[in-house]
Amino acid sequence: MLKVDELSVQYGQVVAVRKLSFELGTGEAVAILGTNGAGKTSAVESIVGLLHKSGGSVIYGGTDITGQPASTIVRHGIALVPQLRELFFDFTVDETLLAARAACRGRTPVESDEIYALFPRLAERRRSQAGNLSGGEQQMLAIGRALVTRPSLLVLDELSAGLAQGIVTSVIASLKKIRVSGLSLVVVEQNLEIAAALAERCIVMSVGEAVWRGPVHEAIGSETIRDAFFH
Amino acid sequence: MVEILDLLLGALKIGAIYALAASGFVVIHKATKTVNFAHGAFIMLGAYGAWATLTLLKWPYWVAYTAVPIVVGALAALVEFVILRPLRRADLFSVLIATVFLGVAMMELIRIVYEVELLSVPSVFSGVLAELPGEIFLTKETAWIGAGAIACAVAATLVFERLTLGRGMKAMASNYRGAQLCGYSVPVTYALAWFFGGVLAGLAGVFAAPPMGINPELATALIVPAFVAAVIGGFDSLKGVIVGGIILAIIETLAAAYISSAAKSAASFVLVFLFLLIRPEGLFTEGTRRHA
Amino acid sequence: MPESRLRHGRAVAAPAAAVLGVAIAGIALDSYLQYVVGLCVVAILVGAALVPLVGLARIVMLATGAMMGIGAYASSLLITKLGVPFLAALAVGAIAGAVAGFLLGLPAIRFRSHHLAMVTLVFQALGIIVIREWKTMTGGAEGMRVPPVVMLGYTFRSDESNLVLLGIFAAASVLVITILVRGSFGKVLRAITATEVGSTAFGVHLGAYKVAAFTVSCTFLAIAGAILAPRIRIIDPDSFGIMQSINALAYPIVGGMTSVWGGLLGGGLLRALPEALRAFKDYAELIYTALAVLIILVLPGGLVSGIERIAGRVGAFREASLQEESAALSAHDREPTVIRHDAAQPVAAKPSVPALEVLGVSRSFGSLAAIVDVALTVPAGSIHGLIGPNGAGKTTLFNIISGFTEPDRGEVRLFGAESVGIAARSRLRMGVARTFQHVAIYGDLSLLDNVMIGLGENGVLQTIVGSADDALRGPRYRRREDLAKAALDIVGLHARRAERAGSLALGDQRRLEVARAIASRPRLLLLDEPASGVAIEEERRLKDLLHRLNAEWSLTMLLIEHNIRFVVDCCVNLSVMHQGVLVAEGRPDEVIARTDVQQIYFGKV
Amino acid sequence: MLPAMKRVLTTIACAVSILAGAPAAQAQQVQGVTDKEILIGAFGPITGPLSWLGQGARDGVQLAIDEINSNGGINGRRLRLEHQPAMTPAESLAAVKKLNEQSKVYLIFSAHGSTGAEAAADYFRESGIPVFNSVSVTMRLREPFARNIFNGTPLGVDILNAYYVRSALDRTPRPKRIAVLVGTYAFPQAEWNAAKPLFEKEGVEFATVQTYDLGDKDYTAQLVQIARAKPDLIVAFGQVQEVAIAVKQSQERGLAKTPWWVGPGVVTRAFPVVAGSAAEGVRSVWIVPYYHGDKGPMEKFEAAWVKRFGNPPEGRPAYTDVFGYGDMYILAQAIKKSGNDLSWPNLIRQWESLKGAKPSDFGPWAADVIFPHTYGPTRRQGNQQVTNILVEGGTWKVQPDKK
Repeated sequence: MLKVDELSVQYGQVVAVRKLSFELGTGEAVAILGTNGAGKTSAVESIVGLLHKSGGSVIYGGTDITGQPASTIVRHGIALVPQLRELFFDFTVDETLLAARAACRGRTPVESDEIYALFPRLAERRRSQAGNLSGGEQQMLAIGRALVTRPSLLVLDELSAGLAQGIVTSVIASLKKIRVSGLSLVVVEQNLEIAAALAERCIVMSVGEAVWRGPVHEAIGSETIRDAFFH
Repeated sequence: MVEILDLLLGALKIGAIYALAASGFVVIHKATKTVNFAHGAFIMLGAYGAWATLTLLKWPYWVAYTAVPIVVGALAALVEFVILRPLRRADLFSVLIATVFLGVAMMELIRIVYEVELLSVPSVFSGVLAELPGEIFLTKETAWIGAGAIACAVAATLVFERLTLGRGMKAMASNYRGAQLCGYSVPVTYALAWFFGGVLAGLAGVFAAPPMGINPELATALIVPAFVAAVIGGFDSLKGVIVGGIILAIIETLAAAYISSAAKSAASFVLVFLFLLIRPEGLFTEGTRRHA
Repeated sequence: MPESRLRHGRAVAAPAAAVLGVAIAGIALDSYLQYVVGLCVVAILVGAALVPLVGLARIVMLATGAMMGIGAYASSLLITKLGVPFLAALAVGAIAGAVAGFLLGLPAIRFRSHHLAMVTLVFQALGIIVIREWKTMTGGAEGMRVPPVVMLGYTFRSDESNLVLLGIFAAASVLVITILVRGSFGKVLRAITATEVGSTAFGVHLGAYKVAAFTVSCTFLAIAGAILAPRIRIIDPDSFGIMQSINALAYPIVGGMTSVWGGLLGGGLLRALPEALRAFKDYAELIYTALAVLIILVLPGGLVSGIERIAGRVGAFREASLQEESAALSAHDREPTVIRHDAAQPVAAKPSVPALEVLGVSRSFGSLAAIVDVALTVPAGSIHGLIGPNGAGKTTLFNIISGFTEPDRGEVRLFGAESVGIAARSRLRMGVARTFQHVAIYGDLSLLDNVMIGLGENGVLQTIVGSADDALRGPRYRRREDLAKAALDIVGLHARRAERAGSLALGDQRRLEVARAIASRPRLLLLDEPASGVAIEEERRLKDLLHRLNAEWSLTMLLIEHNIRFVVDCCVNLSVMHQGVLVAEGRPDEVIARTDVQQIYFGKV
Repeated sequence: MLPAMKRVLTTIACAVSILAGAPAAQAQQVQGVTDKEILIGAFGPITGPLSWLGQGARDGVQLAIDEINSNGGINGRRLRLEHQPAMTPAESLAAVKKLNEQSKVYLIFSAHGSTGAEAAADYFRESGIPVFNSVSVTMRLREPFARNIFNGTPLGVDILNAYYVRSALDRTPRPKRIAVLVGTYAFPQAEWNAAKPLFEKEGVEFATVQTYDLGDKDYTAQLVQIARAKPDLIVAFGQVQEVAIAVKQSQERGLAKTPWWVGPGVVTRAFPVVAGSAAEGVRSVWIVPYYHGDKGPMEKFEAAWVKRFGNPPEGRPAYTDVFGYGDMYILAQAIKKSGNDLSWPNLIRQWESLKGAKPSDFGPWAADVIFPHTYGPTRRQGNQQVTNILVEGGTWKVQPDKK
């Protein structure tokens, strides 16, 4: 359902992503691995339209969404949980979830209560401003905000960054719950454990290029990965 | 005492207009981070619109109050879409100067069409609503403008803060990447914000026309107070700006009454400076920004 | 090299010469045009005067009118009421402007963007009110008459004489402005606009420079007012009102903000335009404003950029680089020369005293504890690495050491001296220099200028005084130039020294940052992800560079990296951070072999 | 850098020469005069806040010139008007220089108010070109005496203010305590500074003096202060833009019963419209014999105006149209009397010889909308008459001046 073909992203002279191609079927989950500066974030942000693509094409559900702005792409059912969360700090949790409904043209949005059922911690803080939430709660809100749009593909960028192990595991648990509804995932990670928990296949990136593809569990043993990580 | 009350009544009428003028100014700044120096000109257009509908076309007042703001709003959206959007890629300075010159251009355009020193339209309601002790007259005009303009400003606040229509602008103001991820398109939201701000400007113009008279200088007469009110209330706070507008009018009036008209403008500017020093974020702060 | 000195001499003199030229050319015209050209010359001066403040310091100045008013009224009153000779009165007017500018500048330390603009607007309004209300002195709103200029017994009545007078004073002022803009003062202002942290790290006091920019610009605005007054014969508050200020703000924006030429062009043309549009009668004003908007629309960089585009030229200093271009191409890829010993005298750091001691430092932001009770010691002469996944707290620790963040608790000793509480801009003097994770170079400046700012010596008075020397390639400049060249030589960018830093590839930019950091011969070098995002071969060059610096200067380094292999190859010692705490320390290969470290990356496997 | 510099130099030079046009330096006996035509220069504000003032004067003059030309011109010569826009003092000086030195006009018709005209005053004196001031009341065009500067319908503040005081106090019972409302900008300040001593000489007591700024929209504070002072009369100096609103607001501030006297700057159509019922009975002075819409000459003039310029925009023709029209005919007579010796000295001599000149003296078609003008060797003030005027039934009505 998602077909990324020779995607390239460039800032000035710096090539962040070079000719990245991969496909993803309905209900599948793929992890994009690599250290900082490997180009993972640039890749996914250009896929969802936040970054300008300097080359390649992205087809989703049969429609070519290359070059469309993020606001349009999210309506096609691709939702991003960005690395820096990009929350509205002056919005309450409730407001934030309501705000995301704008992305559901034609689809019925997921009700806030369902999100709260998924993340009970958010329910407790529903009246407080996003800016005052803890790191973990902010991450849950970011995921919740993405889920409201009833996406068919959810992109998670650095889910684990700066979060305590406990929170990460609970978040992963909730994510696994919703996977069953046939939701596809793209998981951008440094941490193989988390990648393994959420995805079957993985793409390892290094300096903007895909250097290894295969099942995550194989990746964990592999030398290539060590190199990719330890360069 | 009686005198103070009388002064406050007068200040209320003007303050309400300031508040409405400033709220449009703030909406535009909040959502698009543009300081719109042409806002006064939009208000002026609203006032001339009122004159055109009431005196030229002889249409009833409610038309002026509904049609004119929409037209001005559309114009504002057009300006954003055609002129400012391309400029934004350049830099903040160009946009700022562009709005300044746009304002002057609109004033000149009007001046070419109407060569009279001053136009006027009758008040919606004339006569005295109530005579208070000590020969103080609460005219219907004062009541209508005081109540009406503030009501509109408050309504605007609610639209912006509560309704879906406003939520996009508010989200865009808060985090434009996040807003896009929620399906809000940047150009559309910006144009919408300018439309909304323009509608408020038009309304302010229609309200201001009867008591203030109509001439191009109305633009300059209202942009400065709008700016000052915005500083007092907090550049991004709609509630704040309403209070700010009224406070400003009160201070001006008292200063003019008990010192001199020179003190009137001086007082308002000193007020600005004090606020910048003591409370640069304005009366109300919106959103505690923290980066985790 | 005298040839280049001559060239720079010309470049500095050109704008002033142009102004004088316009004035002289004006003499050939009839009296009306002489008068108009006179007004244009003043506008030209105003435009140029605003370049440091609006163009370089990026401040929305709305008090231009009031500042000119201060100059005009101060000088005119001295002449009419006290019979002070013109030159003296002019000087006092200028000083009045400088003082007013200084005072108006003080808030700039605290306020930014439209708040600062508002402050200038307040100043403008109050200034006019004072002039208007102080009737006994200023004649209030009815204005005051100004006698023609008298100098050395000669009265400047005719339009020719006035034009020459205006031309001379304007040219002289423009000359000074050009020197400041092209000299070290202007360069630092550009540096600040490019990156505030990147400037602070090299001893730039941001506030001081903003105040200085106000003072400089307002001095010349006052001069403009003072020479304008006797020309228009009657000065009234309206002539210095807010509209005047707004129009003036448009001068540098329409002309082109960052070069004196922009100010000149914008001022001259915008002032001439209304006269040229007289034919349009009632529509003149409308057309004028419309044209202004149009220019802003089609020429974002202002007229200057437009002209440059047409002429296929690219900015003043890059012209200078053309000569070196050929050399650059050949020399570009050659390996950097070995560090000459005369270039570097190894710093004798007492080996007993560690270069860096971090003792029990903690820091949290809101509810998030960024680093918790971190202790770390880097012996002099060592290269110490610090790794850890995102959000581990590396950058926080780094900022605490370099003085950009205050710790909540704990001590940081640099070469034995307690450093907590010492401003970041003073760290360079303690022998500590840094690079930045997101390259913080001064994109608009040449590589050479980048490194020269890296030398420190960026006190605001220093640079103002040094500007002439700098703009004219004087001895001080050449001394600093040699040091900077040496540093560029070390990183292998010497041949490209004249190019625009912003035009470099990322890898080169990172090496430029190193050059800038080592130019002042620091004892401790803090490197924040120097290898992130750079290609493999760049990475190798960088690694060799660090090793050589360490070996030959015994330069101590603290190195944050994600690129683990790079760190492992570089470092003597390696620490690992995770969720704000130091979890491991030791010899690099041993450290990364540890399972607990690997788990941080791979999770439990 | 040098080539760049040259380019900039030439650019600026071009700009300058463009706005120069080609300086027409063809010498002749008298500048601006050919056998066919006489070139008349005029300057005044036609954009900006004072545009209504300058446009009026310009169109009034144009109307008169058209009438004169369509009736054969003056001694066979047609008149041509060149008007230069000018707002600020700087622009005014530029405008008159352009007229005299570039366009080489025969004389200058000054259609600008206080500071504008003042800025040009010195230049008028130095250059010696004949000047006819048809708008400004400033003394700087009147003192010191200059042979070449004539003043038409508007009187100098010196004479005018004597009338002000008389007109203001001319009611029974005679006001003793007056409140003053005066603008802080140039023109009302000039009026007030001149009137103040005269009021004091009349033994009037100032109950309170309130000021306002140009373009103020709210007068609550001033009016409350005035109400507190309980004056017998309120005297207001300024423009209709401000005073009209002040008068309107005075009612709600409990000043409904206190009479107003306003400076002539307020006497425009807009005043009764804006101030509404509050305008009734407000008095002022007026320096032409009729008001807009009056029967007789004014009707004739306004018909001609509409015929020439089409349906007038709100508020036109304004009083400056009337001044310009009437004064242009006075000027025409001076030129006519000069016959074929149009040298400046002769023109000035002939001009001085005008006695009781009315527009209709030039041609029966002209409308006598102004008072007769009389000049003399030492007299440069053509009009000497003033009348009272007051608002009645929603419009201004001229009152015969009862001396």
